Amino acid sequence: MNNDKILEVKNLKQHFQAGRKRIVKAVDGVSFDIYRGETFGLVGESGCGKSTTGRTIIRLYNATSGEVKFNGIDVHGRKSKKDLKQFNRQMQMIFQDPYASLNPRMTVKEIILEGIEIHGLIEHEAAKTKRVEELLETVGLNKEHATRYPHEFSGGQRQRIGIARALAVDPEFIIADEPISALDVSIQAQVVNLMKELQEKHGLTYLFIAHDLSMVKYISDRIAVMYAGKIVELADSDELYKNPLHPYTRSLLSAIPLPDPDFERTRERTIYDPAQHDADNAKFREVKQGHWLLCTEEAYKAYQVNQSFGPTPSD
Amino acid sequence: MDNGTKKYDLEKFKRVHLSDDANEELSRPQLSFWKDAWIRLRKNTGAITGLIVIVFIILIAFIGPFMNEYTNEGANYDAAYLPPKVKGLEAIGFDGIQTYEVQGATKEEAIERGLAGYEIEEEYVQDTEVVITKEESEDGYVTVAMEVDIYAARGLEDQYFWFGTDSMGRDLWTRIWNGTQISLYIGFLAAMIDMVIGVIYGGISGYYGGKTDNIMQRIIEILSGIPNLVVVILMIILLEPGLIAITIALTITGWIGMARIVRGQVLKLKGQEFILAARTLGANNKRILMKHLIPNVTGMIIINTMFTIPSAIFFEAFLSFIGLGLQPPIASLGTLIDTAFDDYRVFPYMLLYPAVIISLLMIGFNILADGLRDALDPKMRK
Amino acid sequence: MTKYILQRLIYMIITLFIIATATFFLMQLLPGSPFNELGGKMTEAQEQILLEEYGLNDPVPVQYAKYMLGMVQGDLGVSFQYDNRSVTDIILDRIGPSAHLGAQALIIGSVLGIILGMIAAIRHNTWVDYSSNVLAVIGISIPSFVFAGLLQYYFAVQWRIFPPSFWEGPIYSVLPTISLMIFPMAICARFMRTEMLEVLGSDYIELARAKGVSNSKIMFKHALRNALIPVITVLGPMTVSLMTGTLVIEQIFAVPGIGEQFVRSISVNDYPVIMGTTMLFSVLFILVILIVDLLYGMIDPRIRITGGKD
Amino acid sequence: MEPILEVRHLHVVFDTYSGTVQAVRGANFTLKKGETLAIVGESGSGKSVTTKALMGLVAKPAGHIPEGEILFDGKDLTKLSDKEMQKIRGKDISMIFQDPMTSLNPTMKIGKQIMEGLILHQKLSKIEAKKRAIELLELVGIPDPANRMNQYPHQFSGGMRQRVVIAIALACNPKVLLADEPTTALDVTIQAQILELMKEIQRKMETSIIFITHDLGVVANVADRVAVMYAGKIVEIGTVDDIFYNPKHPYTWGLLGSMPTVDNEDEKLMAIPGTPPDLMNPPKGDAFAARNEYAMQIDLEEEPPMFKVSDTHYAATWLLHDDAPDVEPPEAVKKRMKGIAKGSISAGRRIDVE
Repeated sequence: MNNDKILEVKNLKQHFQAGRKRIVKAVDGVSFDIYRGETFGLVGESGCGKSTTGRTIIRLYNATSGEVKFNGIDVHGRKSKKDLKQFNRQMQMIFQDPYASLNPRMTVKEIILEGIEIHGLIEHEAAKTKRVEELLETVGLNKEHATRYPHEFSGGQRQRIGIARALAVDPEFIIADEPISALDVSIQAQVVNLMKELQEKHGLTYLFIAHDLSMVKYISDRIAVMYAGKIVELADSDELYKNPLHPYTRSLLSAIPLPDPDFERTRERTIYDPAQHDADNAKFREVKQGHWLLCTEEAYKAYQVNQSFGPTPSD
Repeated sequence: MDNGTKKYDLEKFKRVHLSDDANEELSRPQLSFWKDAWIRLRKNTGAITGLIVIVFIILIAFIGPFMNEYTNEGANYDAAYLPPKVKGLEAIGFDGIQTYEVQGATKEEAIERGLAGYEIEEEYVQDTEVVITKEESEDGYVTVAMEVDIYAARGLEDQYFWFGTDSMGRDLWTRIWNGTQISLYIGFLAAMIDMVIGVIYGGISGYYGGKTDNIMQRIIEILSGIPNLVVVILMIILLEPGLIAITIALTITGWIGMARIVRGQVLKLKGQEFILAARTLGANNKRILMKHLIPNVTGMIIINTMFTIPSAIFFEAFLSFIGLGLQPPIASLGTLIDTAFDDYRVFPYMLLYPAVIISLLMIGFNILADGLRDALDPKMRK
Repeated sequence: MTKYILQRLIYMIITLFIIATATFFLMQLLPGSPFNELGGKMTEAQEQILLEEYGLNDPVPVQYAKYMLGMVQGDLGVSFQYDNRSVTDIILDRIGPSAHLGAQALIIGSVLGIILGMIAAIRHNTWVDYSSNVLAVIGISIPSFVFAGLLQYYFAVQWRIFPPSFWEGPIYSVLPTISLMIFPMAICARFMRTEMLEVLGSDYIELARAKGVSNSKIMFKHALRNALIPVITVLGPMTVSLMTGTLVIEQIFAVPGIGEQFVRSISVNDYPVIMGTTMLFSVLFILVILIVDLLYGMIDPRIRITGGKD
Repeated sequence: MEPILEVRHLHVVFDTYSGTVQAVRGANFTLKKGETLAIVGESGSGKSVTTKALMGLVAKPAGHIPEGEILFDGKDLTKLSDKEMQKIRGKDISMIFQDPMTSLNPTMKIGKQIMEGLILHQKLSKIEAKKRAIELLELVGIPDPANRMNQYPHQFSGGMRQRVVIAIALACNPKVLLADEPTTALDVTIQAQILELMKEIQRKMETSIIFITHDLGVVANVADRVAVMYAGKIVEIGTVDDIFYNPKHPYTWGLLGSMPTVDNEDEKLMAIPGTPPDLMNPPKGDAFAARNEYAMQIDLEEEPPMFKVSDTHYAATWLLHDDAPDVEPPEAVKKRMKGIAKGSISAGRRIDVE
């Protein structure tokens, strides 16, 4: 792993006004860095704020507070139109719902060309057509599909069109917001394989948001687990699976059913009770090289004393 | 169960190589949204009938007045109250025969009084029939239906008023089609204004959201608390009845429905992932509006406009009917119906034709709008 | 809930205030003196006396204050048309037949419409459904005065089954009621059908079927209530259509109701009566909308919690 | 174990706007007493339609069953009238739906929704039914059941609603429970709770369950036997161990291979290429042929029969024919078959469990 940070998120908060007095803290002080070329997984259950985090990073929402630095430049700071355009080219997004993420009134060609046109990347019509055909081929579709409309494609095919649209502007960093959760298993593998392939070929960096832990584990280098607007644990994916420290992470891991009957017969589930630890005094600390945990001072000290432990029953 | 014992040609167990993208073929033919919608609409017999009826009425509304030599204006009292007469269609009722119901102590007296009252020579009476006998009636009079060749009685044998004439002897065919033009004009104009104001208002309210939306919504809430009828009546009293007054009155609250629909659609679309995708690509407001929002709202706008047209036509007719509508000499279907009501019991044809045309027009627009809703509404797509 | 009602009441008051103010200033804007058109020849002095009598010589703000105060107390001014009769009096005199006719048409129309819509939904895509659809389109499309004219011509003039006009007993209400109820019936039928189809396709109806509940029970215990919720929203606009309906229907059938009075007042420019009736319509309309919203909350438990729908 | 439900050669078709869809094209399986049979397949494979057919809930007149038998209790359910089916539904066979957010009547109190079936089938009085309903809510783990009875669905969370739906399904102690993706709409932790609940209830009540899902993890967790469905047919059926440790059908291989295991990070997932066939015009021969890298000439011409692998295990693929070339499953699947069976995974969770 190199130390070239492509994205730095510091204490990002996103609060929404819900009703006159209630404020929903969808994202409540989240910090993490993403290194160039890696896949960073962000997991959590529905409503934990993972999608909001992704959307805030790409400026679909204005952050309530906190800082997002992309290539060292603050994304949410005051920026000129030109800088913003540059940013929009470098960071792209793949969406969850293959049915809602493509404009039903545009042809595949128009959809893919949208970014190219906005940024004026290609002038000539013939070159544009060629580029669309290339991109379609890259994502495994026929070039004859360029004149078709989205409703003529299956879910997996649409998701690939969405990927082609993101790729069209040659981004460095792609936020994938639950890109496979609406797809069938066999189609999920197609999309994941494609994403991996593209990462190698184009040197992409991914922020992969999902609730499916096994797929996240498969695709990610590092994983952050989110719960109720906060990241509770962040580590290399192997480390996180082998040595989960936060009780929520453990309960989450223990809940995924694996396609292995023998294993399932003996599985036991750990139940997470948010009341069992002192959330108010918990801070995000690095308890071990590269392994971050939301914990109290005492718990932190306990980890420092006993570095070699597996999971501890404390917290 | 087969356990693999049955014998087949071994050749058949050779592996075949299937092309990699064989499965990426799209079996359905290529269809744009509008083409698809048109195909759906075409399959809807009702909607197509509605469309044909509307087109037909619009065509005759413009050609009709030139189809005979009569004009819209100018009184000719000799030709007043003539029933429809069409060359060649005499057999099916377009024979210019007027039926009067007259009363008298006896049948003969009734006829006599009728002839005197309507100033008709006896020779033109073609048939008489007692409809209510003395015994049946409450007041002791005989009621007689008297059929008169009124064209001949007035010395107008060579004239053919296809839809008859009114109290001033004006040709109703010409007047009805001119009236249809006016009604259509009001319907389309009201719909256009509704559309422009409603779409802009709803679009702004939905797209900008937040405080703007909040204030705009409160305004709508208050406006929609005021009954349409009240506003229209107040406006017309203020502006003096007339074409402009009616149009303004119709549009002053008419746009609210459209604004609500557009706002709802825009709000829904705004959060859709394809709009978010455009924003992450760096699309500016103009592009999102022109390329993403408007094309996706158009269907709903068309549907709603199609419903606005008949209701505007109806509302104008209604206003004319209660005396707040167009003032003579301009006539719309509504004013024609209104005047016809004065003596439609004797001259039912005066009511019949404008009533049929306005009804056909309304039915046509309504079923066409229904059909369009089925064809354009994404919810109906399966 | 209470907060919600209070909020709605405040909206109502604002709306009424706006309408009242608008009507007042409209009256101010109207050209000339109101007596020009009435008496024909009137001397300057006579006119002055009348203007004084009607309080029309006061400064505008004073008139406005008087008008609004009167309005609050139910005093809607004095008619120009009938000497010294107060508008409130005229309205009270006329409201009976209109209310009778309106209620009859609304109740029969909506009940028949709902039943028709339900049957159409149950027999979806059969001739029953198609003919009820045709009926609904015709009912929505044909203007009420055309329909009333036809009814009157055939049932009263030609076949003499019902009396053609006037208001002298229940039999006299038959034709006007039918003419008036056709539109609400058609609207209800069409809405009910759409909603019912949607509800019948929902998961919870499937679950009820999976429980083994019989079709009729599914219809009445599970589907009806859920389908009615959206149908209630058309009740408001429907009442308004009844109001516009009464104007023409009462005139055609010579029913001595508010609508007939209203049309007559328009033809002689009796502004106080026009304004008074307008205010009455506004109040009624606003009340109906409020009642509809409250009904909504009563039928749909999801709304009670939040105290508002959105 | 004796069979409680037998499905023979079941066909279900739907007439749509653009043509006739053959949703189920000859499904055969039996459900034994007290077991859980999982039916796996992608969306559109006909698995949900099959359960609808079992319940007699195929939407008429668009959908109908032109062929096949569903034998339950000595009766062919496809031949029963709607009235007769009503007596079986909810009493002998009941169902749990996928989306708990939409499967409860929003305007009816929870208690009433549970009591309805009890009053209908068991002829209980209102008071008895109420008592029983409270017991049921307790059984499915809803705290404070007496008060919750008087609440409406919107006052419950998704997981709690699914418990209510389960309570409704269990109300009359059904012999067969059909669960159509009952956990798909839920978060993993809630899913785990619901699955545990269902297993516990099955132990207590000895219900036979047909569990529809597309998640092989869930299958491994709940199923005794598994039927793999593709394009309206069952292509492989066997015990859960047969299917996971000795799969024979290339489609099953694909399904298994497309899920990541904990230690296959560096390998590509085995994606099944292409998309499922259009059931309006199902292909000739084996419906899976076009996506099958082991396809043979015969796959394009003739539908494969069910070949017997063992007494419990059958698969419909020409690869099992004597004359077919020997084909090894792909490496990823082989590794999984062995690796998983030996429990060699090194996941942290194992440590947890130990």
